[in-house]
Amino acid sequence: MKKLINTPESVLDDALAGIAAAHPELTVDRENRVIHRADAPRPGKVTLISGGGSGHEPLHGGFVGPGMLDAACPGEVFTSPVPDQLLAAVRATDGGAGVVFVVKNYTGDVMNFSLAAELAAEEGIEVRTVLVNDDVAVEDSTFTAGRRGTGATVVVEKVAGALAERGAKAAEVASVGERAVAASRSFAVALTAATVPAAGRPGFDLPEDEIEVGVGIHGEPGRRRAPLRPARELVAEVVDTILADHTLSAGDEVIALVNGLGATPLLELYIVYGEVAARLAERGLTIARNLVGNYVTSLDMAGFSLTLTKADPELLELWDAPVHTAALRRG
Amino acid sequence: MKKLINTPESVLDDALAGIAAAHPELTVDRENRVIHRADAPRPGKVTLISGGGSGHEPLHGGFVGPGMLDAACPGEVFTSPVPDQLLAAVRATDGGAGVVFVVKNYTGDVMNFSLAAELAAEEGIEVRTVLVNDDVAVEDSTFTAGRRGTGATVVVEKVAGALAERGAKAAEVASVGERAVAASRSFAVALTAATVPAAGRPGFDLPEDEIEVGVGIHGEPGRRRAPLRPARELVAEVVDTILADHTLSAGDEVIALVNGLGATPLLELYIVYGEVAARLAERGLTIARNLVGNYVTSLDMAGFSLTLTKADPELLELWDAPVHTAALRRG
Amino acid sequence: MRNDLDRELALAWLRTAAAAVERQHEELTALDAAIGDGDHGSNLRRGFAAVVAAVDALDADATPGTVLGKAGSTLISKVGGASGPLYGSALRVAGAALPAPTADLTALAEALRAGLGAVQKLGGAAVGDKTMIDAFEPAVAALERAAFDGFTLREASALAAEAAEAGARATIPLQARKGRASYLGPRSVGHQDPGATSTALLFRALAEAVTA
Amino acid sequence: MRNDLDRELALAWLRTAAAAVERQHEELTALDAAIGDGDHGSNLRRGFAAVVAAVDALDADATPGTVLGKAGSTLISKVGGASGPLYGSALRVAGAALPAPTADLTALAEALRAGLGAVQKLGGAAVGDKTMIDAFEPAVAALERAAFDGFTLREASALAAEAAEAGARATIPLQARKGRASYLGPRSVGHQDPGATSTALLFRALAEAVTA
Ligand SMILES: Nc1ncnc2c1ncn2[C@@H]1O[C@H](COP(=O)(O)OP(=O)(O)O)[C@@H](O)[C@H]1O
Ligand SMILES: Nc1ncnc2c1ncn2[C@@H]1O[C@H](COP(=O)(O)OP(=O)(O)O)[C@@H](O)[C@H]1O
Ligand SMILES: [Mg+2]
Ligand SMILES: [Mg+2]
Ligand SMILES: [Mg+2]
Ligand SMILES: [Mg+2]
Repeated sequence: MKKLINTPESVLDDALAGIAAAHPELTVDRENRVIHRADAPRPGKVTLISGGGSGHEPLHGGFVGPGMLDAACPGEVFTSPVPDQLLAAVRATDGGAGVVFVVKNYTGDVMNFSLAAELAAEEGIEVRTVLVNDDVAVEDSTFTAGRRGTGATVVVEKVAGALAERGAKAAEVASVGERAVAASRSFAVALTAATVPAAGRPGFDLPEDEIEVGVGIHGEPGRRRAPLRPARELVAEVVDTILADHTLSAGDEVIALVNGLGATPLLELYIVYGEVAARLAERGLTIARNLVGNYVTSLDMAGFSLTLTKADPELLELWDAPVHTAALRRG
Repeated sequence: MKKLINTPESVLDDALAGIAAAHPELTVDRENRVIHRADAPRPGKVTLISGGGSGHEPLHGGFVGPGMLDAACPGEVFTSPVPDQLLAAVRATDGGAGVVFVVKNYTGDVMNFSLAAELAAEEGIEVRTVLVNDDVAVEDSTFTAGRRGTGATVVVEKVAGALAERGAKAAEVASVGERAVAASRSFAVALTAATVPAAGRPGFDLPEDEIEVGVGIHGEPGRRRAPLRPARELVAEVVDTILADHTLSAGDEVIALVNGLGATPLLELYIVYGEVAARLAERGLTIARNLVGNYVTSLDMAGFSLTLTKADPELLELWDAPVHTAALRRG
Repeated sequence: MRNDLDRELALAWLRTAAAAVERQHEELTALDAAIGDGDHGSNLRRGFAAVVAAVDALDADATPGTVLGKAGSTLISKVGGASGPLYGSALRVAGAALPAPTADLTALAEALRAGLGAVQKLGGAAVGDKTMIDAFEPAVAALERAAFDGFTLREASALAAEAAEAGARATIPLQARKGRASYLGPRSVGHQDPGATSTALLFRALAEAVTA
Repeated sequence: MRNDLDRELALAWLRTAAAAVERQHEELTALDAAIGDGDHGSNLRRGFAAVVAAVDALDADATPGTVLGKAGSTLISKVGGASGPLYGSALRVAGAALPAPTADLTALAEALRAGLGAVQKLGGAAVGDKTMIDAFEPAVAALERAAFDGFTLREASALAAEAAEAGARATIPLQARKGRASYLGPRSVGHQDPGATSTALLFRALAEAVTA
């Protein structure tokens, strides 16, 4: 295992030290492992909090700031945060207008966030939860833990964060988040496996000419193994898989996120984006907004995910709203 | 070789197609391979143009926009752009106030940019050149092609771009760029080699427990091979190597860039940044501004570079000035 | 050798478990890397290290229930992931069912049945879903049977450990329906569930602590 | 077989060179990967493919100088990197020195000496710096000697190719002082310079074109 770390055990603490040093505009509570806006709590503003295992940077800490999250709780690598941590984030940022959790749909995340919501309720703080489950690689049935939350998390945090910034009520913030979830689908392809520092070796072995199709963001193998193909063909499969599960028809507009999984150069992501744009154009779909880059990563996994969110005027307006975070800035 | 590409030959054209699709705010001349501001030429504004081999994204195309570059010319992977291409960029963006080239110091880049400057001169357009040579891994002597241009390029393009945006004269723009070069030193460490698409295999073999110290950004091996060590020790060596060559003394302020070489997760870059901040604090140096992320990459190389620019009020003010590009936005 | 669960045995159980996790965390992580996300061993290692520190700090007059409850809340606040809340709730609920200074086999079996119920309520999994339940359920059933048949705690805990180990092995041919392994669909078949494996380890630790 | 350089021979030289580059680009790239950036083969491949297309489009009354000049400007505008301007300028300057419809060996040697001068002026390298100069210089010197000694173009070009090949091989023990390989310091020793290798290939292509 080759990583720029001190020890596998100290990865999160050392990274938090770096985040604290790099971002004086944020407050990093290293004891409780909470990254929050330095100006929190903001009285009267709905508080938007997310969190999840580390290893997906810039998610979620990179999206803390005006116009997006109030706080992020990073867990250990690929491990959801603990309830105490989430409760500390609630306490540090609650402005009395209610709290909305953005939770990626994984058993561990769901349980820890819901335990935290119970603890907050005991303190008289009402918490709403937006569950993100956009990954079409997983069948959404009683035979699974349900669809995973992946790239759409960025969209949800952006639009809900923009609405919260404007002083909307907690129910409205949660509801626009849910709308973004319902409008979003994602699918990912991995060229290499990720190596969890504590595990010390790649999560799976992949021959030089094979890829994993339908992977998540936790280094798990995908639905199936397939031969490596030219970007155009890979993208065609990814786009078609998403569209088969999406309520999009010719003439619709989408927000498209071409997301690198951690070890894929931007040069390749742009190649992928070009193919995505071409394929969607063939289907009569217009990309109204886009992001190309590393936003929801999986440690050192090479590959990409595509997220398509069906756009409407409200979502686009919230998407365009000003945001000032480490990983996303505009306005 | 595992890459998200169509063919090794079409990498640049396919990426340009993606950049064009992703960034409607830019004009991408795919024929001439020039990325320039859509509002070019801007009469009376000094034109700042850079370029270099592809494979270093977001450099340079990601830095085209208000407050930074007017145009970027991407060459083939790791191959400097050709004079015709640079001349096309000059023609597309020249606003009559003079042109400044930002050139990374490599034999090929220097020759191609200087041929282009000659061609521009034949058309009556005066071109000044800022040569970036910040990499202390290379001895600056007659026994080498001189120090390579690496991470400092971002600093130079930022401050020179800010000054040009304000309507400064070409000589002033070039001069602040040169000042930024003189104030900057960089050093890089690679954990893995880069694979040039056309070559199809990594530029060098590196055992699981070894790294290359003092690498450039073109996949070449470094000055020496060394055992992999904890981030803290690696950073200590990198910082000390830079400081040994820098005119910094306790109490000075720096701009620090912790730059990923392409395949290194942000989580690790933050760990590195934390160690850099600690080491510099020990030396009595203050980091006034920082960047942590992938800015000057080397395809799929894992590793990082550190750039330290000695700050002064003018450089900091230009650094903070508004910029609106794909890879750097503020204000 | 004791025939009741008292504070000392509860402490010994947790310490034995922590030592076993420390020894076998790499194996647990490897199982999780195959069909999950490769952190189960490090999750439990971090959790049980914290558990040992937490229960060591308890008063000398703590009941076994307090000890297990403290272990449960420590796991909840230190582990994260799926296993943290699940094991944490199991121990918390089990602990709450053991208020007396000592508990006999029947009381222990009942408390662990309640703990199992907490896992089922929180995670919604049933036997056969390829989770820790597949080891937990047969282990508790074995304790209950042994209590009914009048076995000693020593015999009962050995039977429970065997039942848990058999249950863990029996997850190999199953296709996962809960947790991360369910994402793999048919590809989850052929691997032993990490949580079921750690559950077996925890029941083996109980048997060892009883014997020691 | 010709004893003068005319348009046909100039075209044949470039086509032979392009075919050789096409055959050996992987080898050139591998040499460049060892001490440079792994693109020399693809640079020349892209360049010579464009050269063949460009010179094929020239008028039938083009002089050999026009052909070589066109090849040079094409390399400059298509290759990039160090080798593009260097080979491009060499051919442009050599071409400019060959205005007549045919050139004898002496004129050819003079023209290539001028081309070599352009490379030296642009790149500032001298013999022994481990660059293309190390093959180029001995090849031109061999042509000059052969012209002085009254050799045929066939003999002369064969001697030049051998001299270039020997020069390329002689770069192996050298430490680079110019170009990317210089960044490696002592680690550049033990590798053959890619540019010197391609220069040898170009002189071998001339010898083959003359013989064909
Ligand atoms: N819904 C569930 N009910 C019971 N046990 C579960 C459930 N989901 C997961 N598990 C157990 O948790 C184990 C994984 O734990 P761990 O790796 O620590 O957490 P995570 O899956 O969050 O990474 C699985 O092997 C399985 O036994
Ligand atoms: N200053 C120089 N003078 C002469 N030849 C040079 C010089 N610098 C580099 N070269 C030649 O160029 C070759 C490399 O060409 P190429 O790989 O195409 O360009 P780049 O180095 O820009 O990637 C070297 O092997 C060397 O022979
Ligand atoms: Mg986990
Ligand atoms: Mg090159
Ligand atoms: Mg796990
Ligand atoms: Mg090269």
